[in-house]
Amino acid sequence: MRFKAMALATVVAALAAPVQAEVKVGLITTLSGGGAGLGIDTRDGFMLAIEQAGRDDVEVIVEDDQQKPDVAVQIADKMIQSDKVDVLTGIVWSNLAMAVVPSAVGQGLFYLSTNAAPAQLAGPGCNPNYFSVSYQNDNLHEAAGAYATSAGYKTAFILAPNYPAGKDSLTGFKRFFEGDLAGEVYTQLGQTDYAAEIAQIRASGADTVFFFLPGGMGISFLKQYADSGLEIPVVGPAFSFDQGILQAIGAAALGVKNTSSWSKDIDTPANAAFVEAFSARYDRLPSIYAAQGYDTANLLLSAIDKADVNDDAAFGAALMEADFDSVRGKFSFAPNRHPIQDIYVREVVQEGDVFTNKIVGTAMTDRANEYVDQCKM
Amino acid sequence: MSRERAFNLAALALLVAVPAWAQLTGETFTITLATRAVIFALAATGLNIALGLGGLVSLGHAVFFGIGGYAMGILAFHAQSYTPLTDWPVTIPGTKLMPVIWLVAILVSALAALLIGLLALRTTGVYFIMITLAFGQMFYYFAISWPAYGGEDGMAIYVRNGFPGLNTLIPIQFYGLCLAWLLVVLWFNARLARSRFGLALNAARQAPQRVETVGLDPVRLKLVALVISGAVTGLAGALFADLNRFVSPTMFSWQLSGEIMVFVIIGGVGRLFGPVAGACLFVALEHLLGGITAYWHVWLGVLLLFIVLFGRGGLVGIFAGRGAVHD
Amino acid sequence: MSAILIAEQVLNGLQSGVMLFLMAAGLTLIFGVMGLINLAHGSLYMVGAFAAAAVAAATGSFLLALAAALAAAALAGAVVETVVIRRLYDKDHLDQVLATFALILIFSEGTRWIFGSFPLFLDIPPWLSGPVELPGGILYPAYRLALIGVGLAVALGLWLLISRTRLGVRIRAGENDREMIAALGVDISRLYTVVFALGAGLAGLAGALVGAIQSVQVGMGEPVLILAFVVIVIGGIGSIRGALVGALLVGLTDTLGGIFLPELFKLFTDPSSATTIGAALASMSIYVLMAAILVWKPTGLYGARA
Amino acid sequence: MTDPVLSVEGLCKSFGALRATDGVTLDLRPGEIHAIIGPNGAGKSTLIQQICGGLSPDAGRIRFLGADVTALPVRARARMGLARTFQISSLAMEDTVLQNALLGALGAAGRPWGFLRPALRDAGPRTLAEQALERVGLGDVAAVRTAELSHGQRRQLEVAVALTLSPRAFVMDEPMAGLGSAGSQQLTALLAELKADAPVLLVEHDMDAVFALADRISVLVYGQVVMTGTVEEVRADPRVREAYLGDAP
Repeated sequence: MRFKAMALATVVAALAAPVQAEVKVGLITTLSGGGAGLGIDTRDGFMLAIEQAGRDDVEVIVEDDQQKPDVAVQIADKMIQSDKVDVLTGIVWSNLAMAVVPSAVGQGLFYLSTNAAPAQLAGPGCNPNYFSVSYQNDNLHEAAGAYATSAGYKTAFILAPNYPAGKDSLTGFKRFFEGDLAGEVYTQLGQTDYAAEIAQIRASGADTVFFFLPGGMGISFLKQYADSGLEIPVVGPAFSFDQGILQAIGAAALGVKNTSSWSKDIDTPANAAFVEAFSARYDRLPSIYAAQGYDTANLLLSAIDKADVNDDAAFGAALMEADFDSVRGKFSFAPNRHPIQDIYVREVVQEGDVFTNKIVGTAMTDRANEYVDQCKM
Repeated sequence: MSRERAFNLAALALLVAVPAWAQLTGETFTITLATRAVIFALAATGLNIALGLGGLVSLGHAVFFGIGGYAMGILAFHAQSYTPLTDWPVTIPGTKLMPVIWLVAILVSALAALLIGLLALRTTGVYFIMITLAFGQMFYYFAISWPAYGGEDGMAIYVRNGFPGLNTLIPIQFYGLCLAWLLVVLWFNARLARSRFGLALNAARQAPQRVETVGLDPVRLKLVALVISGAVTGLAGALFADLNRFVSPTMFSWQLSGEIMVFVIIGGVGRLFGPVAGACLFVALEHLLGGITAYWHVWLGVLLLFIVLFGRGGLVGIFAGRGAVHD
Repeated sequence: MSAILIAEQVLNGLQSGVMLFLMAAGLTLIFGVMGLINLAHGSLYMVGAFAAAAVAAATGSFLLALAAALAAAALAGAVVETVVIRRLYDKDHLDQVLATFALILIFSEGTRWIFGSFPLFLDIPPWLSGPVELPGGILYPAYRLALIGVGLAVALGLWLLISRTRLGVRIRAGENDREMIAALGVDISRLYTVVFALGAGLAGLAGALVGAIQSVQVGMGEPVLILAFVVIVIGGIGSIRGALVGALLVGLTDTLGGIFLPELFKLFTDPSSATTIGAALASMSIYVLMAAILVWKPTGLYGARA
Repeated sequence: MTDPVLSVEGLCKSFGALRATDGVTLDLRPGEIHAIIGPNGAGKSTLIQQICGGLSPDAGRIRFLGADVTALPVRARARMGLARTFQISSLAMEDTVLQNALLGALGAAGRPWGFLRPALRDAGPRTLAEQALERVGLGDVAAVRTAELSHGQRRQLEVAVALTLSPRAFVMDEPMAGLGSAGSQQLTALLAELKADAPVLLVEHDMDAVFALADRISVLVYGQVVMTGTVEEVRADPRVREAYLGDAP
């Protein structure tokens, strides 16, 4: 599948870019299987920005990784060896990113992450050619911990799937939660029934429940939690409250607090324009993945205007400037090339027939990440 | 059977010619694809020993593939982080040497096959299918939730492991290694099928009662077949991990077990070159159809149905006709 | 750990067990009568859940949605049986595995083609939402109690169907001797279609019932399918009674293992690694159970033949 | 009188309420053909299964070559020289006739663990297999696939496989079943020669063959041996006529 940004090269772009080398971008993301919704949003957000820019010096090649690490590696090999791309982007999942990123940046390519940003790549494994435009994986969990503390909760019951991202999430929460833990549970990855955990929560006497259960796991948990009659307030990262899956949870999610680096009601002109353009173009509301894809494309375009992609140092410096209008408002890079940004607290609300999120506060301001000092570039 | 031999020779010629052409024209990615196909062919050839000769319908061969992969991953991980595997009773360091990794992959997957076989071969038929499937899931969940080696995230190995005298980072050289292994195993497989063991195993598949009444133990024959089969598939797993420079629990997934079986069936069960033809066709389809539609699995499913329902003998059968499997 | 918590967890294990039974019963029936191993059974589970979600969205009625799930899955089963499955009865298990694996590919990607990649919404009806108080002060969701009830009712219904009706007589005859039922003048191919559709309908019903408290998405059937395999291997392939016992064993082991293993390890090591190790072992517990039962009885608890 | 090669004492086997074998006692002496006859459902197949080790009896003992083999598995009895042929041919149909015979020779040699050398190049077993095929008259079709053999030829191959085991006793389960009269005459001649190699326990429906071959006959009815005797004794016995030939006046 190939999209070529059609439209005319604008005069502005032509003036701003003294070096007009064609830039090839490889977008690897999940377009089939259970996780396809996330990848489709990433792609659509990214392509929206490219289309809006309307330039013909950027070619984007899109391929489906089927959410399988070995397929992602194979596609990356193809894009590098056969298509000769300059920049890779688009991977949703941390385990796929870990399979592709180290080897790609090792071969001198740029990788811009639209979502996954595991700790390994922020700390000792950081690289001048690797930029996370989304967040550092721990950020939203840390924000949930900070929020739970500021909301005055004293004891928390926390749960996540038993895999590395799940453990990172609980670690992130605990880093900023100052109360006590009433329970800490690792569930099976892909688990669909949470009756046992809910019973433990009921027996634990906690003030609040923090959970990180992405995708279908979160849908199942929230539906079952709502039905259990438990009134303990729940908080989680944005992944389980994404636009794509909120409709599948329905009223069970109403009122739940979640932390996010983006929300469709962030009050900036850039965000309003993005939400409107995305809704008009694709006939649905954008998700955080779409927003991050959109920002990534705009960051890339801003750097292309300033430097030659073949000049690693100059192009890296141009990216570091983050000279683009982020839909998240404030946006800059920490030294380890991960964002410094605000993390918001949102609440799930109903607008007409549609379930969506509304910002109710800011959990962390200008948060960078825990690994800056471990990164030696 | 000369037509089958002609087919085999043609397949061999392609395995040499296509990457050579790709090398000359600079189509490096075609070599990577061919390497993938050859490794899958090796894994499927392993399964074909159990399935084609022994009649063991194992839906858990990804276990061995994954074990081979993790043998590579764990050894290379310790080598690249300069930590020993264990300090007690003696210090065992990691390694980045392919021959050592291969040996470990073969031995460990053979051991796993022995243990699984001891349990699973207590049963036959449909029980055997389901038990191997369940063992696969058991390893899969273990790999996901055991934290020491990356869990669900898997492990990235930054530089491909080395082989004395070669630069394995150059695609065509690594391809050569994989092809050499495939040829060695195919040769072994051809000999095995005609050996005393092959004869007895073949009979154990067709008439287990008969084997027993001549004083042989069909279960023991099948156990040995499963061990050999698992070892070959484990070797393929180690090579696959080196191709991707990455291992993860998906190498244990039951879909992969299904796919390995698909290679064998599309190509032709019990045919020497069946798994090779099947794996090559699968990789080609994945590449070509995957480029046309994101829903290519539907068409793969339809193709598979047609082969099962109407094309007994798979690709090799279609080209070379039915005819004796052994001659 | 309080007695109430333990009682609640036992109920949870029971509930997941009876839902597994709905899946396993169809699988084991189809194997018993036709000798067919059907990997695509999980796809029929998914079909039921999607049909229920679609009908619930259109009509707002949960009961209609359940009926639709049953009907859609049974219909899909009947169609698949007529077009594909009946060509597989004479073939060996290998061909059956491959063909039904192909069906999974077609069903999964086909469903995604039709319904898109996002999970669908399906909720429990208002009249079953919320918890009820049981004797002893246990608060337990009404819907889950209803699931236990439905599962047991289906088990009873199946038993009556097989022991008391003409269809049941034919099914039993089919399990014992295929030539005999042909001699009795029963239209075998129709019997097979009916049995397959019955199994498919049960899977679809399970998909819809469980879908209401879980996520309705592509690929939801395969994890359940593998659990159902474990169930019928434990119970003995072809035995409905075995399926029931096996399903309850697996449901209870899975639920209680996940709770008690981490607690057990907390006696030996620090809480954080105890939860990790406990969870890792809990995810393997049902397979260990299966292996143990097979060492003891290679054809399962109630299995007569391999 | 010499010791029997094979003896069965008080053998019992029930399936639920059905007593398939009910206290059977019989023996097989060197150099004889001992036939077991009886109506359908008399328990002949169950008896054979127990003698060869496929089923374990509820009570009773089986002795072979002086040793108690009641608890031994099929293959252990086979290795001792108990050679069995099946009622329904049980051969590797995709393999050649020679390969099938060779399987027996390999079993007799005890070790099938050769992985690289072609089995056909093992001179010892191959000679043994070829001799056995010659003896049953299948020397010409050694290279033919077993599936292509006629029914009668498959019967002969069953015997050939048994011969490669250097048997100390044959147990034959209805070798004549499904054969035409020409076929049975040919096989009858072959069996008559075989008892020079080792005694034969013969379960057979074909009465012409039984009366032509047997030195002794045991009559099995409802799991019990009604009588054992020579051909003449059996022919003359009214109980046999009643039980077995049924409608006789």
